[in-house]
Amino acid sequence: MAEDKEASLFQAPPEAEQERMVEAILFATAEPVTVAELNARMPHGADAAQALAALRKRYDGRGVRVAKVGDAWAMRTAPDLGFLMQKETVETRKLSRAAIETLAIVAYHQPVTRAEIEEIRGVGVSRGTVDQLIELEWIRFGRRRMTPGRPVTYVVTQNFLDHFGLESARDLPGLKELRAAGLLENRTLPGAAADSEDEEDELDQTDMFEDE
Amino acid sequence: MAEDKEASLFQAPPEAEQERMVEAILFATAEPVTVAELNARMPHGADAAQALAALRKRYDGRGVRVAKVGDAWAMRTAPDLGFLMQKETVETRKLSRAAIETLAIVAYHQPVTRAEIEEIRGVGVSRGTVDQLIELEWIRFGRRRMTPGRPVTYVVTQNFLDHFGLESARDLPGLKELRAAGLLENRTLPGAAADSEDEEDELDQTDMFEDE
Amino acid sequence: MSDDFDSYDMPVEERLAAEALIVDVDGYEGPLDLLLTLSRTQKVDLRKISVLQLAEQYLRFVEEARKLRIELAADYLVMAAWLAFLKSRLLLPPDPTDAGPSGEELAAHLAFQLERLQAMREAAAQLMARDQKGRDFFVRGIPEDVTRVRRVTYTATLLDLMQGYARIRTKDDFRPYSMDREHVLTMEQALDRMRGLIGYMGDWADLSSFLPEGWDADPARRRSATAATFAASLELAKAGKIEIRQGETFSPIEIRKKADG
Repeated sequence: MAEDKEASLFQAPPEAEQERMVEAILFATAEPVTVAELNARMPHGADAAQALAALRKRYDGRGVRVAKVGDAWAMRTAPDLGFLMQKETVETRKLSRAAIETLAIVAYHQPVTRAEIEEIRGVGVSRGTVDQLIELEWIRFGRRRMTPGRPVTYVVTQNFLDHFGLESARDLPGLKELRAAGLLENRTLPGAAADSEDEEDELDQTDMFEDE
Repeated sequence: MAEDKEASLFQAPPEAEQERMVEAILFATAEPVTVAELNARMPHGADAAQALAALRKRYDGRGVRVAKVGDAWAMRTAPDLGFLMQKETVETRKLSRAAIETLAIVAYHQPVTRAEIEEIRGVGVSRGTVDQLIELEWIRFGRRRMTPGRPVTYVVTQNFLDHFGLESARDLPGLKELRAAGLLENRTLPGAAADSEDEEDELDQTDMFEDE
Repeated sequence: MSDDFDSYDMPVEERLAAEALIVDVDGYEGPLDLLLTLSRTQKVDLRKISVLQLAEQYLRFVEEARKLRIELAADYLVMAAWLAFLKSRLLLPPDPTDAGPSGEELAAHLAFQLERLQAMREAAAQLMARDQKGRDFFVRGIPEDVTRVRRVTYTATLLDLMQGYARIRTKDDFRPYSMDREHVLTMEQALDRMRGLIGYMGDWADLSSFLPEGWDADPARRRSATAATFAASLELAKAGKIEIRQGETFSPIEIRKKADG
């Protein structure tokens, strides 16, 4: 075939062929695939990122779509067709209010320590709540905070982004407004009153947005 | 029947929409789906068979295709892209001590027979060790020794030189030093002295280290 | 004022709300959550909330709970104590000698905390209202296995190679250390031998002529025998049995039996 000949003449396969390849790889798996992994699996010289862009456009408005999940990509059915899929629905364990709020706090405030979560909710965070979110692979441990006690931080995962159809944590609903309103800031209790022992925890929060 | 016709006239979604639906169902369902099942899951009045035909056409030549499995339908990656469904992981391991010693002996004494390797190592050389080195393309068979039994000899390959950054086996570092230390003095193999005079292979061997 | 607060002075709506709160006390996620719920009765933007009024509502709630002998968790009581403190700060004229935060500052912080919690609640609700995987959109139903091809490559460095080679080639030379008795003449052996010989000695004789037979050909054996014989001679000289002399440096060492030895 003429196409085959062309492919052998040039190092990288033609663009249309690269698009087919990305399509096949993404179709085959349920897990998001990173651009790096795509490139690793495609023939030498292929440009997965470019092929992805073309593919994404092609699936625009179709019954399945090409979704970006963090730095990875996955095929997902169009959300408006969910009603057809009743058979496939997996009954997920209903999350407690504490778990849902904790998840939101981690997502909007990440990287966030347990003490910060408790400060925001005004109540202790039970181990089970955090465990459940980790088990769902929606949150994971981030870097330790470089403050006294070096507390661990929590961040959301790619799985979280995938589950809620988010391209990145920056696309969280209302994130900009919350930030503009100063509600993602850390503010300590003026004078920190009599709770001097809590003061360190309060100080921990100062670098809450160090990564952004 | 009249009722069905009526329903299809007024309620069925547009054809393009039906195609999307079939696409999403085929994508997400864990098993191949029959036309009857498609019709059952799609809104009243939809014509799954027709939508399926259109979808099939749309995927013609793409990275995935709509394939018939028995009397049901499923999406499959294009057979010519099967090679993409492999993920290669490369694991680097250190060569075993026996292999390194055998390799060293071949490098320093080539062309060398298995009996000579065993004589120098003072221990038997397993077939696996030699096979591994041949598989790595670090050693290969040289000419047969023109001695009784006509044993095969081993020599190092260009691959070996490339891997160790050598231009020739003569560049093996420390050769002179080892020689000066008397570590390279040949121990006469029983009968070898008598054979060597009429064998050019033997001369090759001496050449290799003598003319520096 | 609030000390002798009578709940029946409350507007009916507020009172019903307070009673509902008491019944549902277990349903609250801590005192901040309770405060947030109470703040709704003010029906204003959280930024314009009256913290003083809120503090009073909370304290009333705690009072009611006590009357009804409802056990409140410790953090509810801690919050009550703090709100009582805040209330006094807000009501009393500021003490110029007190360096601590003003009542307004504390109240502003509480308002901020409530607003932030409320914002997180709303964010959580928005998050959960999103299309979710496995409910609204779906993953590939028949995932195709990606076969993992594991390729093992072996590496070795030149150093490995050389060390390997040196290891083989020097194997014979590295034996466990032990004195090679066969080629060593001990001083005791030499002494025994000299003692037997001095009886027959005449005039000065070269020390080397006392080496045992068969010890003068091999250099190593010769060295060992010479050293042992010399040491034995010194021992005998010390005991007064023999005399030793040497004409000059490196000239032969000579010995003879001491006349009175």
